[in-house]
Amino acid sequence: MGEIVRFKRDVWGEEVILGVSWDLLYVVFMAIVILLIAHAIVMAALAKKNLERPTGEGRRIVRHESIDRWFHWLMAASILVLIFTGVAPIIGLRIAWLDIHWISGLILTFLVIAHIVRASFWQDFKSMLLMPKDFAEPFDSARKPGKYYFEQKGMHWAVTVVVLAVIVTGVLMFMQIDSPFWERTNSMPEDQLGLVFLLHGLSTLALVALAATHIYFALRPEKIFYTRSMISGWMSEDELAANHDPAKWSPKEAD
Amino acid sequence: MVGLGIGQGYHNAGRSGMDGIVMMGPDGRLKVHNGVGNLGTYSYAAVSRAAAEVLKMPWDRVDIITGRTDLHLPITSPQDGSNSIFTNTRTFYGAAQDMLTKMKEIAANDLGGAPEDYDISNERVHQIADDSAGMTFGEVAARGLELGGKYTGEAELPEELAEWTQIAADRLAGTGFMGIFHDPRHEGNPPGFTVTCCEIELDKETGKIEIHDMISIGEAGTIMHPKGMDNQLVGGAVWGIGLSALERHLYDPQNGIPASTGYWQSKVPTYLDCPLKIDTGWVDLPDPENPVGARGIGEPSQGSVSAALTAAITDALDGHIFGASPITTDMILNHIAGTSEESVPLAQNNYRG
Amino acid sequence: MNPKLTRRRFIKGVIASGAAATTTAAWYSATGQERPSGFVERLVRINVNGQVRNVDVEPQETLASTLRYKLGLTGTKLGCNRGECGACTVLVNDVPTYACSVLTHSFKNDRIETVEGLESANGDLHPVQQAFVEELAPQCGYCTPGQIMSAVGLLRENANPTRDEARHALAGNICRCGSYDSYLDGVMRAVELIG
Amino acid sequence: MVATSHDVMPDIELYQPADEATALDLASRLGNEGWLLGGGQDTYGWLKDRNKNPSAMIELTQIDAWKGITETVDGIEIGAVTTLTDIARDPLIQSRFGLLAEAAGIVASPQIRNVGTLGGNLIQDTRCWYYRRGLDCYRAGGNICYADSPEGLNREHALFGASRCVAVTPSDTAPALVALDATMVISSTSGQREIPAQDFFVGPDRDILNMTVLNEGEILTAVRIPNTWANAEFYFEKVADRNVWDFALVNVAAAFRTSGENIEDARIVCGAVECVPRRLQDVEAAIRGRSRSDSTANAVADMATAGARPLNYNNFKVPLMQNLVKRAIRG
Repeated sequence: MGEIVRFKRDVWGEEVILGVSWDLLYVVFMAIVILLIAHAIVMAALAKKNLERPTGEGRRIVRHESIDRWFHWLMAASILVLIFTGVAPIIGLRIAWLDIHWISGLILTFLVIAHIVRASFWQDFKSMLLMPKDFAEPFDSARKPGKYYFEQKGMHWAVTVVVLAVIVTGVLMFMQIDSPFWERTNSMPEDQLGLVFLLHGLSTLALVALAATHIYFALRPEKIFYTRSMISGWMSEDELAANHDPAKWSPKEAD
Repeated sequence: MVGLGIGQGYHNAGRSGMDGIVMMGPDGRLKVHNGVGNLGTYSYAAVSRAAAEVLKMPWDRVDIITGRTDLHLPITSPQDGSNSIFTNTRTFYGAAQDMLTKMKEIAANDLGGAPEDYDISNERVHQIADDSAGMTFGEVAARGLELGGKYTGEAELPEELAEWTQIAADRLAGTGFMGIFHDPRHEGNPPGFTVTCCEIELDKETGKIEIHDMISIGEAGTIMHPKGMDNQLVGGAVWGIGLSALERHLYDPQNGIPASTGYWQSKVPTYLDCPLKIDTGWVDLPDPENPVGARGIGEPSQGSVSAALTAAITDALDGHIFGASPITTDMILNHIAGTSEESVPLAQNNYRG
Repeated sequence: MNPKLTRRRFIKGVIASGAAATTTAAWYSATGQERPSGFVERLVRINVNGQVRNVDVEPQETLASTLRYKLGLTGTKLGCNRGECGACTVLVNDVPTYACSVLTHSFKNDRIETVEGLESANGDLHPVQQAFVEELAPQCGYCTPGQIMSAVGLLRENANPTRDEARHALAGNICRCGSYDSYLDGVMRAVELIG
Repeated sequence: MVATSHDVMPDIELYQPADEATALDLASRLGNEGWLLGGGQDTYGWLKDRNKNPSAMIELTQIDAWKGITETVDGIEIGAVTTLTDIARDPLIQSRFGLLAEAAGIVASPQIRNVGTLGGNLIQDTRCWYYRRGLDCYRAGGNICYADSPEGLNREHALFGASRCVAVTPSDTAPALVALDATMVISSTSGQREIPAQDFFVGPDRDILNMTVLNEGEILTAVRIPNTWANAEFYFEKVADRNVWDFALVNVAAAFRTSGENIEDARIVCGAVECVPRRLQDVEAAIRGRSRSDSTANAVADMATAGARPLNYNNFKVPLMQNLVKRAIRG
């Protein structure tokens, strides 16, 4: 494994940060793949035969409103596009990626801001809050969560932090290139710019890991009904009863 | 578009206060101890010529002692500022005059009469009345060596000799018949002038200029070395072309780093940027301040060519004056297109940027 | 003062003895090692001015370096060392070439000529050299060897060039003294001298 | 890094493969550590300045198979290590593809043309002076462009296709080959591929580190020119500061097929206005069926530079490019 941070010389020959070493991209990618495969093997080994899964039949209740699903998938799409267009030149794919990248970045920024505003004032913000008592949840099989269980909340907040970091650094980087809105000014000193690149790179690495993990869990057989609920909006009462505590979350019935 | 331009160049072209030494041995050859460097202008030879003229010596009987300080050279002016010819012909003329005076003294002493009764010709000192009564230069030099004293530099050196010349004279003392001279400071400022006329063709579509015709005439007193004079005028012309049309000297205003490094950015004119032939000429009018009438001509040519070329570009563009040089393709095209691009940062030879 | 012990001769002597020492040392280090195919051997024979010379040439060495510092042929000048001035021009198989911007190893089978090789055996200058002297073409003289080599290259290819053809052939040589006119006069005079 | 000028070459290995297989093997084995050497006229400056630091050079000029000009069934093939002088003076190229002869004959200086190769001229790196200085800009793998900023000296830079980097193609032969619809033959240990000249060059939007599609281990071995444009009416002009050495401020290479008075078909390509040779397809389409005259030229002048985004100091390239295109059309 090489270095983590790459350095360069600025105009005056001073060493400044250039950005993250993209060797780490392969490291992170391999590490997450190994972890997830390991998880899959362990889960398969632990799995009890003929385990009754909650059925998707019966009455349906609403888990995600349509607008929330749109938000989710648009954000997912823009993040995947951002990851792909950002990573493509690093792994040697010759595509004109930059315009797609910053346009996706602007879309993501807009969506995230809208989501924050909506979640803060119109949605049940508390349902996503990670409380100290939630930390006991994974160790106590008797405790059932409200709308989101501990890992989901954890994932959400990890993604929140990383996406916000990516957005803030991305916007700063965007200001350094020519765009339809302004001409670039080279106004940021090179050492600060390098730091921005470094943070953007590090959060990209984290985002790659989180996205892979998120997709993996979304596809796990015992969790796939959550994915279905993110597509069609509903989950069954059976599924609700098996995984959630109705006292903490009482969704309305689906139409 | 054809453009015509006339430019004038001036530079003060001469100093004083330097020293000259000439030596002669029994072989009768004149040795000019000469500290003038050779930048390719051949002025070390041209200024030595003044001594030869005074003594009416054929040029192939003259040795120029030059190139190394351990050859005991007198102080001479640095070879800059168009001054070599004026400054150093004065010193070598003076040194040769000193030698001539001493020759006549020796002849008068040995052959009778007064020094004024003697003249020189064909490397002999002889009586004006009877030119068979005389001595060859070699004999005079040999006699001078016998006599010693002021004739060989062992006594009666001129006052105010520079320390450097003193050392050279000390080392040379007694080794030959010596003529030595200190040039007093003179008043005034001898000028070197050139005038250049040129005709260019300016391509309004590409902003390129082509010099069809260029003639530079110099006024530098008596011309000592016609080929050297020609080289000065032509060489200056190439510099002038660079100054007016090509050589931008830039710093990157963003970072302060020099931006004209390497010949690919510091654009010295090439064969194909200069006219096929640059014509030259000179007035050849003796200068009263100088014993052989000569003045320097190094710098003026750059100025006149640069001015003439700039004027020709202005003429081709119906009188537009850029106020900055060099006037490069981009400036010409922007002017024609009416683009208001700030040209100053890219043309910093004007000392404004 | 011994006229034979001039400064130039002294420098050349130093260069020659240094070259001899490094050559001997390198003979042992450069031989007997296994190298992938296509790898160059350091000890080469090159044909310079009609003489075949054994030289120890580093793989990355430019022809100008070899000529000047290994063979003592300092007539080939280094100006910019970037192929932007022409002072280092030599002839390779009669073709003018920037010696600063080619590798010696590229020319193991070629005929290299420098300004030192132009003089005839009896000491007569080459017509181009003679013409340049007569026209007093050089000023400071630094670019002159390159100008001469370009002119010689031209005259071997075209014995009767026009002034304009000469100008184009010499175009790859800069003269900061601005002696272009005199050099062209020199080339035209050389044409006459060769007759 | 601020360039430190050195007079001597760095310590670096040299390979002189004598045949194609060895060369391709070396290129693939050395990858980015190996520097492919044609005439080397754009190489040694980089190396002496320590601004590019490969560990070995692979000299391709000893390989006879990649040298020379041969007539093929439907055109000619030029080996990539043929010198520019050979191309400029070749009777076949002069008579049939005078455009290329003219372009090759105006590159740099006579001595550089005597040694420099066609392949080298095509894949030489850009002349952006910040980049050449060895600064770690985008093109050198950094995260900043010094040329495109309010105070950057960008007189020689791009009008079109800028994407972070604003460098332009420095080649004179590249526009000519695009105009002649040439094909680039690229070899590697895994075989040979052919790429149209037009697609051979890539802009910074697709690859900011390289100017061509050549991958690690690949060698441009030949250029094939089909007879499509043989003996057409050609126009080439290069405008540079000096008439020797300097790189084009703008150059134009054009080929016209006329019948009677009218243009049947045309290809017009400009260099030094974009990172790749810029083909003016709109102009080509617009002049079809019209005469090679002032009026045609004037009618399409604006079209030639449509979409240009001049930087601070290269506004002059807009009229210059228009004028050169007009001249090409006027003939």
